[in-house]
Amino acid sequence: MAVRAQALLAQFGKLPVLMLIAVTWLGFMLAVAILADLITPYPYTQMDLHNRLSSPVFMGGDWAHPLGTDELGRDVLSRLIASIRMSLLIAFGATIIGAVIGVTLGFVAAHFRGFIEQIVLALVDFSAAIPFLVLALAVLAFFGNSIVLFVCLLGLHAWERYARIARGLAISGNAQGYSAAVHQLGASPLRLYGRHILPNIASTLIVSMTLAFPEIILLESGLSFLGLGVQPPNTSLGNMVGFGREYLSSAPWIMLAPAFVITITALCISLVGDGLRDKLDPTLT
Amino acid sequence: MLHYLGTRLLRATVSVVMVVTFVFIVLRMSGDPAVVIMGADAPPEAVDAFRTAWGLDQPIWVQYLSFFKAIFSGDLGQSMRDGRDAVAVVLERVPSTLALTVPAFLLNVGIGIPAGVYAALHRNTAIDRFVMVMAVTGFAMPSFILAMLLVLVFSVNLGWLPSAGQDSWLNAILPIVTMGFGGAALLARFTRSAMLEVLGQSYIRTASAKGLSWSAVVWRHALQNAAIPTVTIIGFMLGGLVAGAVVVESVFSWPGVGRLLVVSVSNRDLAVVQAIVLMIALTMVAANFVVDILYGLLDPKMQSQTRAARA
Amino acid sequence: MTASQMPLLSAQDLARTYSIRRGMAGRVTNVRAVDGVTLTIARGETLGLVGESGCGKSTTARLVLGIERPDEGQVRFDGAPMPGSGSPGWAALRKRMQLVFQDPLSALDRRLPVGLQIREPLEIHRMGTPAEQNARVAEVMEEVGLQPHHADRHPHALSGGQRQRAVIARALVTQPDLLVCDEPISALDVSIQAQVMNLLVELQERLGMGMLFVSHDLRAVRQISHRVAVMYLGRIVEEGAPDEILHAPAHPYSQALVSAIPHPGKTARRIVLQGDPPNPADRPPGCAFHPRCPVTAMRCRTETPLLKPRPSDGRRVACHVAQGEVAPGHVGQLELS
Amino acid sequence: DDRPEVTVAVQKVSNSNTLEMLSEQSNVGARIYTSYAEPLIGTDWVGDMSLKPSIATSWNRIDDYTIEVELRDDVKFHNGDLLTAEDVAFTFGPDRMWGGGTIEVPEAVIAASRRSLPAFDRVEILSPTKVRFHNSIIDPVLEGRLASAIGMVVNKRAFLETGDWMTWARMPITTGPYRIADFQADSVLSLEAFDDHWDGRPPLSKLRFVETPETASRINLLRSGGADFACDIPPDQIATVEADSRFEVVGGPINNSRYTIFNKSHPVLANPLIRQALTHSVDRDLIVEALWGGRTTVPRGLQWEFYGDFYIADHENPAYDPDKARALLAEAGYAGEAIPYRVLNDYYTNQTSTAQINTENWRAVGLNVELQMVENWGQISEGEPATRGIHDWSAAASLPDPCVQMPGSWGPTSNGWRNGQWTNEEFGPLSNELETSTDKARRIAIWRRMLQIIEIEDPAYVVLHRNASFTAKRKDIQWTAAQSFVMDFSRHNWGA
Amino acid sequence: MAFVQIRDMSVAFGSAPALRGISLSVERGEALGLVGESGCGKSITWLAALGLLPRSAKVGGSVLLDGVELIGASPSVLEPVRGGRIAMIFQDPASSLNPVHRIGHQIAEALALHRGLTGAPARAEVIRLLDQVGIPDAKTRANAYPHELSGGQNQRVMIAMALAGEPELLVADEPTTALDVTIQAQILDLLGTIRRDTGMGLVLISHDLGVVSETCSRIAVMYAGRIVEQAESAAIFANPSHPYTRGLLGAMPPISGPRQKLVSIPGSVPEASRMPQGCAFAPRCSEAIADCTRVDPAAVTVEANHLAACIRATPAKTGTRTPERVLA
Ligand SMILES: Nc1ncnc2c1ncn2[C@@H]1O[C@H](COP(=O)(O)OP(=O)(O)OP(=O)(O)O)[C@@H](O)[C@H]1O
Ligand SMILES: Nc1ncnc2c1ncn2[C@@H]1O[C@H](COP(=O)(O)OP(=O)(O)OP(=O)(O)O)[C@@H](O)[C@H]1O
Ligand SMILES: [Mg+2]
Ligand SMILES: [Mg+2]
Repeated sequence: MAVRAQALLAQFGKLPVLMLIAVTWLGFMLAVAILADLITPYPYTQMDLHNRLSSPVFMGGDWAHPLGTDELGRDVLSRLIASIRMSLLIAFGATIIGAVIGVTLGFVAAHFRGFIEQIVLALVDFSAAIPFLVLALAVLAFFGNSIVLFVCLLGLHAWERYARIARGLAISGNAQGYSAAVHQLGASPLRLYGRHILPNIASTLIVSMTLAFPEIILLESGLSFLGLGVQPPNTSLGNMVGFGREYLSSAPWIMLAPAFVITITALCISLVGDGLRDKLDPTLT
Repeated sequence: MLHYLGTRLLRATVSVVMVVTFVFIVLRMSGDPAVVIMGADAPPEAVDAFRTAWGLDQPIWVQYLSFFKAIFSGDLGQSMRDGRDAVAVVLERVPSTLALTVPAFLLNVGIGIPAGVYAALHRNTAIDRFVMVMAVTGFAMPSFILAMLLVLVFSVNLGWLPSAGQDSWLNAILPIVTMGFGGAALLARFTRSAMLEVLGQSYIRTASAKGLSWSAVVWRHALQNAAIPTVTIIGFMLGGLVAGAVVVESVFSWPGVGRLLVVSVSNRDLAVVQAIVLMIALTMVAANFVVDILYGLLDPKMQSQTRAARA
Repeated sequence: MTASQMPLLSAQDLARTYSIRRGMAGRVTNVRAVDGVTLTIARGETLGLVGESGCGKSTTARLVLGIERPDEGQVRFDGAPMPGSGSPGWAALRKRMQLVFQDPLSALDRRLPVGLQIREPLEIHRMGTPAEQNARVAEVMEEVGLQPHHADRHPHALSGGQRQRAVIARALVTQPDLLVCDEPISALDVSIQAQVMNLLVELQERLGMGMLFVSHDLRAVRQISHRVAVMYLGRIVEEGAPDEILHAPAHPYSQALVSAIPHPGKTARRIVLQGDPPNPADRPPGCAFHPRCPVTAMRCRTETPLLKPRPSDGRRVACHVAQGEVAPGHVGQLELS
Repeated sequence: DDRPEVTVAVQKVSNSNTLEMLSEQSNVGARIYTSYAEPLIGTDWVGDMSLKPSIATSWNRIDDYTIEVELRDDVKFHNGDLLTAEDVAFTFGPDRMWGGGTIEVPEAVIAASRRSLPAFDRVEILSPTKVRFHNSIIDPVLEGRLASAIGMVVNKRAFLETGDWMTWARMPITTGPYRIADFQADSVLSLEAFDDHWDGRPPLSKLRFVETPETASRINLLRSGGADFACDIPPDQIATVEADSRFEVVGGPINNSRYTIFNKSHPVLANPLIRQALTHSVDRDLIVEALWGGRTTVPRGLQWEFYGDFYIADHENPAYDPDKARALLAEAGYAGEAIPYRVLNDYYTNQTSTAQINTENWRAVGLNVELQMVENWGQISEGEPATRGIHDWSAAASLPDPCVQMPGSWGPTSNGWRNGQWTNEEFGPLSNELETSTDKARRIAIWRRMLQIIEIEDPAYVVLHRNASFTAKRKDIQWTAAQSFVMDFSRHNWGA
Repeated sequence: MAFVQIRDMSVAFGSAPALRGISLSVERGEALGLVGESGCGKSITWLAALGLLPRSAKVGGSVLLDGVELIGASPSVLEPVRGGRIAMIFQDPASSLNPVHRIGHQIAEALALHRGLTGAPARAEVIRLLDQVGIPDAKTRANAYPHELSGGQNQRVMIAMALAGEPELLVADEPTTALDVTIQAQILDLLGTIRRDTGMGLVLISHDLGVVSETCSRIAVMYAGRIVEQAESAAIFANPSHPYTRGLLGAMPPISGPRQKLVSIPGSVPEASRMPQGCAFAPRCSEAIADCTRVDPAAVTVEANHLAACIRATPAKTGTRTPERVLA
């Protein structure tokens, strides 16, 4: 393990500058998410109604609220920190849930082919044809305002893409020598898919996961726009942007800070994704 | 061919049935349409009358069955809001949605693909970086923010374009640009990587070795191959054309299908929602078909796929 | 035959037909990849199987291993019929019969260190404690001439010969009774080919397994096998001792094959076969070789010759001409042009 | 035609997709209908909201049950027909309102009619310009009901020719100063000047209501010259709009109050002490100051000054007193049980913010109120009564008497009473008496007691503030906002 | 002067040298064999000569075609050469043909470029070429896509494509590895015939000495980016002077005689980025002496027209001057 860590560290040193910046930013975001409670200057729901919409420091505000306050006098920095945590949770959670479900079903389809494959494909079509609005509504309506379910829902949104990828890659993986070899060793499908095919298609999956990540953050903000996203008193990047949009001209800082974080994070993730594709392939290192 | 079409059709039917069922359940189980449409203050008698009128007082499965029976006889029912035929309500909106989505789609393709190809051909140059940064930004920016920024600049400050409404073709420009930008960004990204993939293939080298000029190599040998994966993405986009405009239609108060979906969903106007969803599902099916045909045209392997998988 | 002389593996009249659908149009064609193959392998014996690409060698190998079920015929391993693919009995048999693949790079999972892959059969068949497994892996790696530090390498970090050694080690780790090598050297470099052939010969002598060695390289087959069978379009057309076949091939196809062996300083003209390689989906009637055969006679076009000992010297060959049943004709080439 | 064309950006043109006020009983409908339709009796919207002659030149009580109405003889419908008593009778007849006529009326319309005219009996035609309205019980405010939106007079001939209620409802033929030129559901309502209007040529050649759901979009539309008015401006945006000297924001408090209501069926809320604690931890002044910029007021309970003699001037809202709230909770033995609070996403202006402020205040005194965002009214009333806790509501009064608003919302015949939202043994009989008694002094006393019960002793709700409606407009237009959602574009309210 | 003259050509990918100074010449009409283990740089040599390497490759040295420099030449110089004067058959036919174009079209492209043929004449020529390389039913097969043909057929399509430009030199990069022996025989036969008929030069790249010996009059043996031995075919087999050449010959199983353990070359080719000091073959060489790991041996003339780059190779006693084809 220590060797691994060292190797990772060594790799880190070799990254191109752009990747280095991207990885650092993501690490920073992760740290913010983990340490949110420690570094937040105020509780994110704490209101100071006498001090609404005060400007951030760079627009002439004071250091009490470096990023200003929102329409309820809540500290934007504190909310940003809480939002980063929430959005990362949602995006990570949803991406992983979508990937797990999609990959599993994709493998099932690739393994059984025939009827079961058609069923999975029908589910894929189904999932692609359901307007996301309706799906979001479903969860909100049936399960209420629960973050866990919300994450599951967003996970459901993208599963079909992974299913498609996993199915395609598993079918071609199955046609490859290593899979035939492992099969004839008497290995169970579980071993075949879990131990061999999955790692072999992981880089493609990870790249598409890095694409899904910003997409989910955006999706969530789109839902917030429609009032179906993360619900008050909770907050998220999308939610801040969604609720802050009315203040775009009067108090742009409410919206611009989270929008900036979303954009930069998405940029970094896709940079890292592109880099990962190469790094993950042992034949290329 | 028949077998293929048959499976295809059967699968499409199964998915459509699932979609319709799902929508039915969701809309029926999340808020009583009677209360939603009649409002909170409506007297119980009025609400009950509404329920009876729309058959909402029957057991849910009876409603479901009769709904299905109606669908198969081609009747999607009436809008609970104003009693009009659901299909008519939806069709009335289709032109304005298409007026946005089709040009936006063309913009996606017209900008995204050339940008991606160009970036791939100039890999690791400043141009490539610029295109990719634009692409990711376009991809990562919530469309309503882009929309509002465009309005602030071009309508409010410069006064060049109207900010909302549907009075003339000028009104369509900003929404189209908004929708076109994100899609173009996505396509550019995918096209670039597809193109890079192709440019690394041996047959590109073969084409050069034949004595073809570089531009001929790109045009005649690289593009068609790179188009194959790109078409998949375009297929996804085609499928999402109709429903994808919800946010933009809201910001620009453009009365398209997306807005109608939002309004109908929040009114629990089942028939209209179902009509829209069916339309989306059918678009998906059609888009898949188009993609398959395109695949066939682009990739001869698809025309005669011999899956002699050598295990 | 006493019990110990009973062949390790016997296959009787194996046949396998694949249906392939061509395109969306869905026209189904049947490909008879293997068409009545009978062979036996004794313990400690190596049978070489040669023939050109697509003639059904790999299919035969799969049938023999029970990875696929024959449509006709039967495979008996150690006297018992082969259980159905995927059944527990079949899975248990895997440790007794192993396969070495043509292309070692693709037969190995490129994301796992080879040590783990060599160990995998032991894990699958739950053979021994982890410690014992480690010991066995080390042992077998040494046997095939890999060094302990190779265990941590990924396949791409090994040379071609080392990779094929790893594949062989994986096959040997369960101490199988039967080793099927499907073109184990044709993807390798000349100098590495020699390494692998040496290794196979040595291991087979030492461990006394039965071995089926599939190749299209007669030179290599001669180097390794005790007995050689020549296949053409799903059938065995000739069978005999390697040197017999190499120096006095009886079947016209074998003759062409032998003559095509490139040889430094060779002077003899090779027999260049005319026409396309055969298409199993469109098998000619009679002797499948007749359209390309330089000595086709009328009878060859209608009647399929059987594999039987030749009256003159007892060589088993399936050819009307070689059997002396008809006189060699010379029409084959004319007809083609 | 050198009269201006005016565009109004509204959040919603019509909820129901109809222009018939029997099916569009909403604030949204109130904004548009006065431009194309008229009830018999008008209202001085931009003035003191008093009733004024319109199609009816005069109206007199013949007895407790009967009103005689004198009609103008020069009123023309948009299709050119002259208005007669026939049309008035038809307007209040079965074909349009009650069902059982030649045309099928949606059940919801019938129910709405019954609710709006609870004891309506019939219209008697005395002459082409004179009718009598007969009521089956004493109704002190029947004139007011005739002046309400549902009383918009419709053209009998056109209605019967249309033949279908819903089709009619999308394109009614009425008498207002503007004629419906085009109506596209969820999108735009275009009106054009009806120059034959009895009150003279209207001031605008065209009047368009454009649906612009996004607040920012409405403001941008105004700023970019795409609209002359932008409705439903949240208080926070007033400064933004007025930053540009070409625009101003008009309007203010209207006769509609926001309040938050408690469900007595909820096990925790069954205890009046806890509800009292809730009422004492709501900081109205702060809300008005912070969210409304002081542009609205806190009413004295659920009553309005224009109630006149019925206005209980010394009625006090429960004071904001966290300590008292804590004491009440301690007394009630409250141990932090969760109380659900279902909130719609800004159905009311500032609703979400207000709910968050209140929740924080409640939390501060130890009340564990769980904010649950829901999406529609159906979801608010969903589930067993015991699972519902708190939700938001608003109340409006259009008549200078509490006998409609309070009993209708909280009396024994109200929905809430019937489904166990709130009942009170003493309140029930008082409410009935308020509705039917003719003894004014007695009724005032009853009213005072009722307020005491429902707001202080056994609180059913806590009043937050008066609603306010703000409309952004071009400064160069002389136009006055009404104290209601109604927008008056008649020639009396337009100067250049 | 030789038709193609390669002088001291080197290629490096990043910091890893793939070719370390190669000098080679091909006369008009000559058949030269290029043998060596996988990865020793056989293909790279000719890709570099035609400017077909990716931009990341650093190419040094010079390649003269009839006295015209090709390295670093502009596209206008290179394009007519590629496929027109020097054609190449690539190693892996399946991936070297464009999967989305019909093979007839791909061949016709070369015809249009180098012989100005279009339309019906081009089509007739395509069919003639396909016929020539032994594809039966060429008329219909011209409309096939690469995936509809077998590996052997694709290989022959590649050959037809290369022949389409009527090149003066054909570089055939392992044209037969994908094929089985009988088809391999057909192809070698065909190449020989064309060479005789048209006087085309041939460079046959392979790692199989047997294959090369039957076709070529002269053979160059490569190892790790260098040419280690070069001589007439017969001389190579009769008198292999480099231990690597001897290793290659020894690794070939005998076709007759007693069967014995094959003499394989131990170890593997050094990685380009970790080239050993001195002779690159020294670590694997059974005859290595101490000096081998210090001195990178220069080529010596063993006998007339026979050069070997081995420290132990003894120069011919006759003091012939170093021939024109100098080894680096
Ligand atoms: N799973 C399959 N489905 C359809 N056809 C198959 C399948 N497997 C093999 N075939 C066909 O059967 C024939 C024999 O194939 P097989 O792989 O046994 O040949 P082979 O002699 O091993 O050839 P090679 O030397 O190329 O490996 C071929 O024509 C092949 O196309
Ligand atoms: N594009 C490239 N980038 C980096 N290294 C390369 C590239 N192409 C070739 N090489 C390296 O250059 C060396 C020589 O390659 P080349 O293709 O010439 O070998 P070869 O002798 O033709 O081998 P084979 O017999 O396998 O075809 C190899 O080590 C190879 O890995
Ligand atoms: Mg095979
Ligand atoms: Mg090569």
